[in-house]
Amino acid sequence: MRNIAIVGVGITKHVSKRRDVNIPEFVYEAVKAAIEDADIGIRDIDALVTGNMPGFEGVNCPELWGGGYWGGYKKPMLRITTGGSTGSSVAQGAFYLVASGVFDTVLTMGFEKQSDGATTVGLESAGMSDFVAMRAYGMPELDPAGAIGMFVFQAISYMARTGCTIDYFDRAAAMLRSNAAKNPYAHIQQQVTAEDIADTPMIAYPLRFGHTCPTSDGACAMIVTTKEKAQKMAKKPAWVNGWSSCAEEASIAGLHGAGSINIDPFDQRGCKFAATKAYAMAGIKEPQKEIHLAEPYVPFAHQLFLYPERLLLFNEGESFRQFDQGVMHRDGRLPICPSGGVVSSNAIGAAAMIRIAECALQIMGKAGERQVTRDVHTAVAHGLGGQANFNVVTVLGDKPAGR
Amino acid sequence: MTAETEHIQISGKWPLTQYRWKTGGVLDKFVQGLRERQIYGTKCSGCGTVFVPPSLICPRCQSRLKLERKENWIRISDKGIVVSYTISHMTILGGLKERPVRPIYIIVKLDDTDTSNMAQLMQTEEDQVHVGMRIKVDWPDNPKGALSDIFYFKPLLAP
Amino acid sequence: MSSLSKADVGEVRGNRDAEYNYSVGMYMEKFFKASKERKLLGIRCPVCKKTYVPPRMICESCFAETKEWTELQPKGTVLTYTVAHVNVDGANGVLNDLAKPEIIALIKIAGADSAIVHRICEAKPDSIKISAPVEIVWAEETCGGPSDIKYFRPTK
Amino acid sequence: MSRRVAIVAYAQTKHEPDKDSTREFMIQEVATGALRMAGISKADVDTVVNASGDFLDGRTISNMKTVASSGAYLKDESKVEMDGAFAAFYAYTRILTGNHSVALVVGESMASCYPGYIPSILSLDTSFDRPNSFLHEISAAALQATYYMHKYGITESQLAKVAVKNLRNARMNPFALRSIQGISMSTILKSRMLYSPIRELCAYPFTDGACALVLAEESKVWQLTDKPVWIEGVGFCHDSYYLGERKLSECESVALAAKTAYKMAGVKDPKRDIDVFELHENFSYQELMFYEALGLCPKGKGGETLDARVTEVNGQLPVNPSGGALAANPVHATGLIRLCEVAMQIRGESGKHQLKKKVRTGLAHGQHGLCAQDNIVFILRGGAE
Repeated sequence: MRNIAIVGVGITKHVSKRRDVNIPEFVYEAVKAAIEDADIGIRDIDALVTGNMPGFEGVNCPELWGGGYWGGYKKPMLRITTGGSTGSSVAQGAFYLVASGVFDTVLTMGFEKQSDGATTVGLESAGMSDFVAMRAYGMPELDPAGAIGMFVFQAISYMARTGCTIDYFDRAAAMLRSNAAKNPYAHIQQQVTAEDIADTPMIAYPLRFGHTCPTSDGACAMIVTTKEKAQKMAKKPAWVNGWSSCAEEASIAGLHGAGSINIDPFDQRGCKFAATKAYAMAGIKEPQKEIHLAEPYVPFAHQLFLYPERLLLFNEGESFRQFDQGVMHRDGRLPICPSGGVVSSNAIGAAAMIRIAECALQIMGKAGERQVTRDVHTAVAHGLGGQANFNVVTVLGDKPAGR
Repeated sequence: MTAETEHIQISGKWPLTQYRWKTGGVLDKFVQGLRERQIYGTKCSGCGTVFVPPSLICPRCQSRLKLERKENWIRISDKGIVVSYTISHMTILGGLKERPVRPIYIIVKLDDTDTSNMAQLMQTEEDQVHVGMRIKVDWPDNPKGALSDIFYFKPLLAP
Repeated sequence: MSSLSKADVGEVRGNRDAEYNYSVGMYMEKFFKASKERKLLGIRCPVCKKTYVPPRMICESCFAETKEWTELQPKGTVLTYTVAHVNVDGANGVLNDLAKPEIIALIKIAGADSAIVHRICEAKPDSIKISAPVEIVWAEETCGGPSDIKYFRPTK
Repeated sequence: MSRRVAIVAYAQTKHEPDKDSTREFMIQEVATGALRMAGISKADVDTVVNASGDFLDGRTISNMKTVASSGAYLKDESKVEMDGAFAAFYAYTRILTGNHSVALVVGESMASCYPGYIPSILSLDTSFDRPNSFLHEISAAALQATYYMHKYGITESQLAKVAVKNLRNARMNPFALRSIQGISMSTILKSRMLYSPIRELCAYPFTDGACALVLAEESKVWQLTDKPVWIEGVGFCHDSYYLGERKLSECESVALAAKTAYKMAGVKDPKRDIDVFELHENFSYQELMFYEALGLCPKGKGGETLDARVTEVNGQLPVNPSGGALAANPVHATGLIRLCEVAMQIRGESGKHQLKKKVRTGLAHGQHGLCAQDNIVFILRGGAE
């Protein structure tokens, strides 16, 4: 296993509609930015790994049409897709391709151009086959309000199991949105207070509009390479020292209406499994002490507390109690989502890769206005996909792990 | 080419109505039982996991449930607990709008099963519903033998 | 071992199509604005000087952004062709027999280095040969979209 | 790469036009079948790589609900939305890093459940090719076939002869979908003309089917099989979407993929060093172009190579003894089936379509996209060492 590092990152400004570009042109913007950030030429790229959730744009395998726009002409190109966690699964594809020794330098990109499709169409088609199967057996019409319908149960369970209350979600969303205000790539960039969030209409108790993510057009690209090349390319590469992912049964509704053994999407055992393996691979024994920054996948405010605990950074039920002491803020001991997180910008295929890219930028000291106060030697990124049943964890550091 | 946006766009569609899915039809037997208010779970003889509604494949053993064997159809009580819930304020079908009546959707786990699924809780005030609440199927007067027979639950007063 | 009896297959069908509105991008918008005026636009790569039609942002082989627009003659030559005896039903993807065979060709546009796939009419199927000269027949009413090019026909 | 990886077990379904089964049953059948051949179970698998497609399954996240059937529950799982051979490559790299020792790769699709050629039409450029609706899998292939035949004088009967060879071979392959009695040139030449020069029997059949492979790291291999099939070389490549940009008379991305695979595997002369070829020919003309791209004959000599009976089952360079994609083409599984068929030949387990000659090294090829736009080539080698 070879040491690998991220040496270049490109992220587009997330917006609700980029009607001035088609899909290949849009993703090219992130690719161009990543290549310039790594200061390399396209000839230095040995392979591409790409992915998105095509149901949202209505173009099957868009890299067949767009690959040439992204530097893939006459190069090896791999396509990986795993739902919301696609961006992180694509990135891990790049990590495997370089760490295995098959390729030296890989360009990887995740994206979604949701404005080309109706916003809920991708989500609807995720459950359509189960929904029509259950309807065939007399299941009543059901409208759990899209993705929120699944994650809202996490929020209720978290409140019941830990004593957390809804005002913490308001404060979490206010912190994340205010972080996003300093992030030039974020979709929603307004400095807001918890009171502003509390005033937004309730969609499904306990989640308000202010607690939920937008649907964005966004793309992210990264350059991953070997130790030898990374040290030539970047002053301070972001070393990718550990990664793993874990699949569980889809929560709430199994196949064609079957009962699911993923009884409560609050448990997220898969996240704990993946985190444990990723930390072990990175040589991290006590994540609560050794991790300095985290970018969990937080499309909904309550997840700012749930996932850091599932990433073993806090004991269960303790993360929200430490929130008021500012532990998770940009100037805190363990900044969480200094980028503003998925609740501020959500282009499905890019979101989970951006978590990794943001950790890399913080480690490289290239996060500009949103660079956190403390020194960041190690960081953990997390992607979530499917019906809360794919957890993908990546551990980065400012030094290569001992191999 | 719509005029209201200054950019040209071309419409297209993903004809999902042209897709079929083969389900294996396991719910046939399940819904027949509901007509007599009988809930049957399917058991994996490998690891003992009981699925309600029935599953055909056990994720723990990666095995097909042996549903030709009677002993793998387990009679399940109609009592259970609220694993989690939500009070739905808005609907998104046909555009986001406030609901006149707020349904309580729940994740329900029936006693002696190892799975959960979604349902709706009736006859309960918004401040009454809580995690762990004991509930019971609110059977219709004459069940039709359909999933709607066990979609509605009500509080279980006597334990 | 895995087969079911016909009755147990339990088929269900999708209940709604997913609708999309694809943004075509600035390059194709300029192309369509020109085709509305019955003009054919291509764009040239500054590195290898290849001219692409329809125009696109990137020259794949050079990985360079194309820059120089150029108006092209609405004609070209048949690079290759096929005689279609069936077509694909756009709704359900099944092959339907055609009453009369149609000609589909890959047409290299004069003055350009790329080719477009389009239909050839006003020609008997067996009369079409590779490298035959053809010209664009514009739609009676152009609207600034793909239908502006109605078809190609052999140049007299 | 010091570490070596081998195929230790495999399984295929019987490929059919409209299987009385479900997608999940097919996955479960081939996955557990392959594990059983290796004498192991789900507990021994470190990682699962699925190959399936959202636009074939009609479901966003087509692997979300195949966790149970593919044995990915509480495992490190991922999905490659390309032909299964690309998924096998990804599983191979996962093992090479040392993170995983045993990988399960499963590829499947059910053509009886998706609307024919629509999924490939939905991959086209949305501003010109798709609204014009002239371009799709068959018309694109027909345009390339016409160009190739014109340039090198390849005849329609040579295209038909490829189909005769492969569909006769398919008679000996119990997994094949097409198993046509008394195949002859006239059977092919009488089949329905779709887009000239492509006739129905010279194009792949819509198929329900699945295939699974178990890959293992060298230290684990000998506990799982006594006939390992080593992955000695692999290369893959993406070509331009625009037909006008491609050299239409050649398959450049096949040649580039093969060059990498040959270099890795130490293949100097493919005509001498490789004993069997399983190619993913969606259309019969493609097989002739693949002969040339793989270096089995000079450019334009694909037809002559076929006429010289070199690629027959008893020829010097047997191609597709299984019948190839013309015999069965479950998208996402077909490339895995090619790997599986080469492994079977090397292990001497191909039954009625086992080659008479000793097979030690084989080439397996997979394609993805219009007109073999993306291609992957594997070199597999048996052997005790």
